[in-house]
Amino acid sequence: MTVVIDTAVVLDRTTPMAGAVELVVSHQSAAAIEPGQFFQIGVGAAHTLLRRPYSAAWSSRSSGRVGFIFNVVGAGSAWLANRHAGHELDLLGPLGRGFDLEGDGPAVCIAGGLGVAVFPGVVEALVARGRPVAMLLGARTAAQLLPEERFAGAEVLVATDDGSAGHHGSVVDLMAATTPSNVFACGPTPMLQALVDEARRLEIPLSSIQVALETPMGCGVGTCLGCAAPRRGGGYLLTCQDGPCVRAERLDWSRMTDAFHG
Amino acid sequence: MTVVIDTAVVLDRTTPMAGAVELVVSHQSAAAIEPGQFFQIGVGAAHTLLRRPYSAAWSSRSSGRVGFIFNVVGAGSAWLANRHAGHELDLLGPLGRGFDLEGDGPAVCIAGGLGVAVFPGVVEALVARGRPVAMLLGARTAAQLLPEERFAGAEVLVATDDGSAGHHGSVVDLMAATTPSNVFACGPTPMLQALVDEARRLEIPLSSIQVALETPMGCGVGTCLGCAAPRRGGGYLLTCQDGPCVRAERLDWSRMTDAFHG
Amino acid sequence: MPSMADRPDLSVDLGRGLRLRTPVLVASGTFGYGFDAPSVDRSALGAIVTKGTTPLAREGNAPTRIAETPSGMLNAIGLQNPGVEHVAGEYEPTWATWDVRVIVNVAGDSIDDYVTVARRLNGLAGVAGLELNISCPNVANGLQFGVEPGLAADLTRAVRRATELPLIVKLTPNVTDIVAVGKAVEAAGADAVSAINTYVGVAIDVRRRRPMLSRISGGLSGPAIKPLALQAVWQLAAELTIPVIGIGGIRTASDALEFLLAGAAAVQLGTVNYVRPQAAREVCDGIADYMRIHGFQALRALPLRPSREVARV
Amino acid sequence: MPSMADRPDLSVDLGRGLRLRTPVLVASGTFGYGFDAPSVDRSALGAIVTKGTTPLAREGNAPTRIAETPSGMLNAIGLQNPGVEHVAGEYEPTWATWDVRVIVNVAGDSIDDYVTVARRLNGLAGVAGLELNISCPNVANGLQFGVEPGLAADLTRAVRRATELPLIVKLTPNVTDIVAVGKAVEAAGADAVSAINTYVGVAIDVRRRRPMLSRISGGLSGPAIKPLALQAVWQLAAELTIPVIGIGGIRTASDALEFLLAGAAAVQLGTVNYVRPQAAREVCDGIADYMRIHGFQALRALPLRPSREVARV
Ligand SMILES: Cc1cc2nc3c(=O)[nH]c(=O)nc-3n(C[C@H](O)[C@H](O)[C@H](O)COP(=O)(O)OP(=O)(O)OC[C@H]3O[C@@H](n4cnc5c(N)ncnc54)[C@H](O)[C@@H]3O)c2cc1C
Ligand SMILES: Cc1cc2nc3c(=O)[nH]c(=O)nc-3n(C[C@H](O)[C@H](O)[C@H](O)COP(=O)(O)OP(=O)(O)OC[C@H]3O[C@@H](n4cnc5c(N)ncnc54)[C@H](O)[C@@H]3O)c2cc1C
Ligand SMILES: Cc1cc2nc3c(=O)[nH]c(=O)nc-3n(C[C@H](O)[C@H](O)[C@H](O)COP(=O)(O)O)c2cc1C
Ligand SMILES: Cc1cc2nc3c(=O)[nH]c(=O)nc-3n(C[C@H](O)[C@H](O)[C@H](O)COP(=O)(O)O)c2cc1C
Ligand code: FES
Ligand code: FES
Repeated sequence: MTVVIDTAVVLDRTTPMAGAVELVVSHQSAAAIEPGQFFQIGVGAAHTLLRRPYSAAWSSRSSGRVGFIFNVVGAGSAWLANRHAGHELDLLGPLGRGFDLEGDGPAVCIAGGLGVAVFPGVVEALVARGRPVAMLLGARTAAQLLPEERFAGAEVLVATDDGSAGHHGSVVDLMAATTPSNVFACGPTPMLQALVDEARRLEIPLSSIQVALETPMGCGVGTCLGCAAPRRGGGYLLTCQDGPCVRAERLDWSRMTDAFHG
Repeated sequence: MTVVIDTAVVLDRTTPMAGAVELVVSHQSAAAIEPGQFFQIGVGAAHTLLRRPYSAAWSSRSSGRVGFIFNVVGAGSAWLANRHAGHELDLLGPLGRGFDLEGDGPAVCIAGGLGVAVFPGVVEALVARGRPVAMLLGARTAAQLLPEERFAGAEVLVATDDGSAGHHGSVVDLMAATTPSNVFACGPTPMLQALVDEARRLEIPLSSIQVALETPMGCGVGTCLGCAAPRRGGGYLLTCQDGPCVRAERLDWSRMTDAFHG
Repeated sequence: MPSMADRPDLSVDLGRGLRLRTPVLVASGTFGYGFDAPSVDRSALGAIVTKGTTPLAREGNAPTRIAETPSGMLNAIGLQNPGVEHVAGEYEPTWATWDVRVIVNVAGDSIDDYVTVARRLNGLAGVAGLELNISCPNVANGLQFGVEPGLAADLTRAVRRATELPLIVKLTPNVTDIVAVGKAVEAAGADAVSAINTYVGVAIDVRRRRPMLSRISGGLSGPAIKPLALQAVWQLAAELTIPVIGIGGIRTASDALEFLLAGAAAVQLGTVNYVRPQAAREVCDGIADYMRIHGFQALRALPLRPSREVARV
Repeated sequence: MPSMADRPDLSVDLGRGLRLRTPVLVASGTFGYGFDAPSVDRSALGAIVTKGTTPLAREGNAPTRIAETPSGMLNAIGLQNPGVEHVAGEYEPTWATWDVRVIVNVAGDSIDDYVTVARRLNGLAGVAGLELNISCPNVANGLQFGVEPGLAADLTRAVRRATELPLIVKLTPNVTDIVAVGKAVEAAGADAVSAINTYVGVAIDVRRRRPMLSRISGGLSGPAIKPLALQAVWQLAAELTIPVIGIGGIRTASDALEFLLAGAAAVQLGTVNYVRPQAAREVCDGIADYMRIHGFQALRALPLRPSREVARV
């Protein structure tokens, strides 16, 4: 895979759900993106330096378009949220390893909060492979749920912290109702940790679970060694190179730290 | 004079002459601005820190509007040039001393390059006082001249480095054709230096010449002491407090350094 | 705006009776003598630290004196100031009428210079304390007072003898071991240290092929240096028992809280005063909000590590 | 694109036969071992400096290893590297086939560590030179090799004896007097010095109330440190006779030219490689354009002050 550094033109800016922004750009490598890969996006905000990593929410081979879904947490995302149609984005990517979509039988996708950003493309690809797909969505409240239509062909189950929609509680609780042959997960590290615990309880093998990791990133290409994640058996994986999508069994969950949440 | 820190809304963005941008904002202190005063404008460009000083090109008591005319020389002005109608500007000002417009008899305004930015308001005020005004404009080439209409009521004389309009040469050469009782000058320091030499030759007393200085500025309000200009008789004036508009006789032209040009 | 009712206690004691209403001070050289700064609400200010003051008036350096760098600025002002007589005669009487306290920053080329200024200001109602800028070169031996623990201690001891005023020694970061200097001035009688002063830097004007500053090098300040200043404060707070005042690159309440969590008893805002004169008010309110949200009653609860003093209790 | 015809001579001689086609190198830790960086045009690179290499493989520090700061970043990677055997066995043979030269950055906890790596790489065709990272703490005495001139000289002398390879000593800026260290390693046989490595800094996660980095402090790099690095290069270039390689915060050709005008013989780009992988090419072209515009035939004409070497002629 050759990494492309390129400017992409913003075609559309929308609000896919409460508190989130979706940017649609046209990009030369749209066709080459694997679901779960990410881009390092240049931001021009005052006092910032590094690019910001964002998953491709979806990409279209035919239209050459890529979508990014994000929320504003700091200076970089605030700057991004101010891009509008016609503006240019500085993209480095696609980067890292996407999800391994091989296999058959029911696939369960589980997203916590903005972790949902990676799934429109994942679900589309799984459905295209003719696999039965369940999309488990967790959010603080109903308004922050990405609409069901974004997951055509999948059965969507919902959980909210405040009970305003679906199950009142953690999205991980919804796992018990599923019988997955593969699980694809993305969300805050504590939620992934909870998923792994629940999987052990439900005797779902960790080898069948793939998680999309989030760590701070310097380069996104394997040169800074800043994105280490604890490897099972010792040492570290590089989230940007060995991931972001890795099998849960490859990680040492007892050493898993969380740079961002909780 | 109380300094106001306020956000002003950009009402209009135009190109008054080749390579320049004019931003029109509505500002609460528009009515309080003296011709020659400046504002410290906040810029959000990556890796920048300080505000950027810009003269009020003109201001309107009735409409509460202020105009700024500038060109792009670096990150801050490039950021400013990207402001459009509806955007907000962070303004600190009005700051410093404007020109002393008292006196009667013919007034000569002389501008080199972007130094012209300060004169629309100055000329308007002088004309309003019923004084005969000559506006001497110097630019590299004809396209970079601010149009005559911007100086209603004044006689406009022009000089260009390439001879594409008016006198072929320095705007300072045009002084010989005038008999000013006051001179108001703004432009690159080398041009001001040349003006002072020419005035001595023409026996125009330096007491009758006011120059608008440009130095690097930290604060714009007298606290950083970064904007020193050599005072006649020793020591320094503060451009932001004692200026930017000062009488040529108050400066030690032999110690005058130029942070920006040549 | 938070209601006064549930406002946490923001007062801080820097020793020898120097009790401030808030931990947010404005740094020397960035607020003049308190007269020129834009008229913003000053009730947030714990104190104003003045421009560096010498026995006699100084003209300062020839231009160019400042240059912007990435998220920072270089300055080589050259201690332009009106001299201690003018300060004592013209400014002090007005300060005495203000409700915000004024700390005079002291500079010089010799121990005598510092002692002269300290003596002249001793006992004046308008002066709440002294801050010694020991980044100045000692003309006697060329070295900066601040880079040599022995020199720094001698200077502190001499000034200590010359005044009853609270004494803050402002450390320079341009050293291998700032803690050694901090310990030396603590032992020599400093009531508090402030850290840090600027880092020596250079900028070159590529177009004109010469250094940007007339003096070639200058002091770097602004957000760029914040992580370096935090390193200094983190180390000093662990090793000293006197209060450490954190300085360097503070723009926001979050920046100030980084210093307070690192162990600073108070903070000073410098360069940000040029950019956002209202910063002190915002930082002060932001600290109060943070304390309320996390349920902290007093500032002394903020440091991530208990201070030596507390530890000894 | 400038035509080759009027392209000025960008080649630079760093001593002991280390002649590079351009003065633009990529800095250790920001380009891996040359295999991972995005595939951009490398013809602009004078050399690739590898990640710090130790005798045995190292896992590196626990996360979190990096944090962004204003116009900068902190890192505490912990010298994660595969060890010199892997480098010599797996990487070197490929390097030998590249047209861009590779300089191996060497690290360790003892003089023996450095000597072991230097011996192992001596005489390998794919290795063009060594750069000693003397910012590492010496486990024997806790101090960094780089903060003590004597220690730095001992280390340099020992490695000098162990290899015929060109030897660059990379200085740490976390010292009172970097020139003293530079002179010491020059006298001990260094062919060149590179300045600077990162500045020690801290960042605090206010929301989670803990340091951002697992190791608390890390090394500051990026545009924020440029003026500090220029100060170091300005001083070193005036006092040393061996070439000085400028490092610190370079983003653009103008930044690189600041270092060359300050007296650097060459420059290294670090953090910018993460942000703009194409930077080296742009910097190289920008330097060529500048030389053409100002009529400079060779790099040695750029410094604002003649180097000691030239001066002595
Ligand atoms: C591989 C990868 C893919 C990602 N994909 C997406 C995506 O599709 N949509 C999306 O909204 N976000 C995504 N993120 C997270 C996103 O990169 C960060 O939210 C963003 O970098 C924050 O930048 P900022 O300047 O706005 O905030 P900063 O100023 O950098 O940080 C502000 C606050 O946000 C926290 N923060 C920083 N990075 C993260 C993070 N990775 N996760 C959670 N909190 C963080 C910081 O700790 C701090 O408290 C992804 C991250 C990675 C590593
Ligand atoms: C009191 C005052 C009033 C001013 N009014 C105007 C105005 O009405 N219109 C206008 O276009 N400019 C005006 N200027 C100049 C303007 O402030 C600068 O051009 C601007 O700050 C440059 O910012 P930057 O970030 O774009 O460039 P920087 O990145 O700061 O600098 C880029 C290049 O521009 C040069 N430069 C920086 N400041 C100046 C300066 N003051 N004059 C000339 N070159 C400079 C630098 O040396 C550098 O080579 C004024 C300056 C002062 C002090
Ligand atoms: C223009 C300028 C002038 C300064 N003058 C002094 C001074 O006279 N005495 C002193 O101790 N510090 C002086 N300082 C240093 C500041 O007080 C402060 O220590 C430094 O700027 C770091 O804080 P900051 O990053 O918030 O600006 C000055 C700083 C600047 C920018
Ligand atoms: C993530 C990271 C890892 C680094 N690793 C090394 C290293 O192993 N050895 C070394 O000598 N310098 C190392 N450095 C320092 C750089 O080589 C360079 O000296 C420093 O980053 C300053 O340059 P810059 O501001 O252009 O990044 C590292 C820097 C970064 C950011
Ligand atoms: S982000 Fe740099 S190695 Fe992964
Ligand atoms: S710009 Fe700060 S004193 Fe004039």
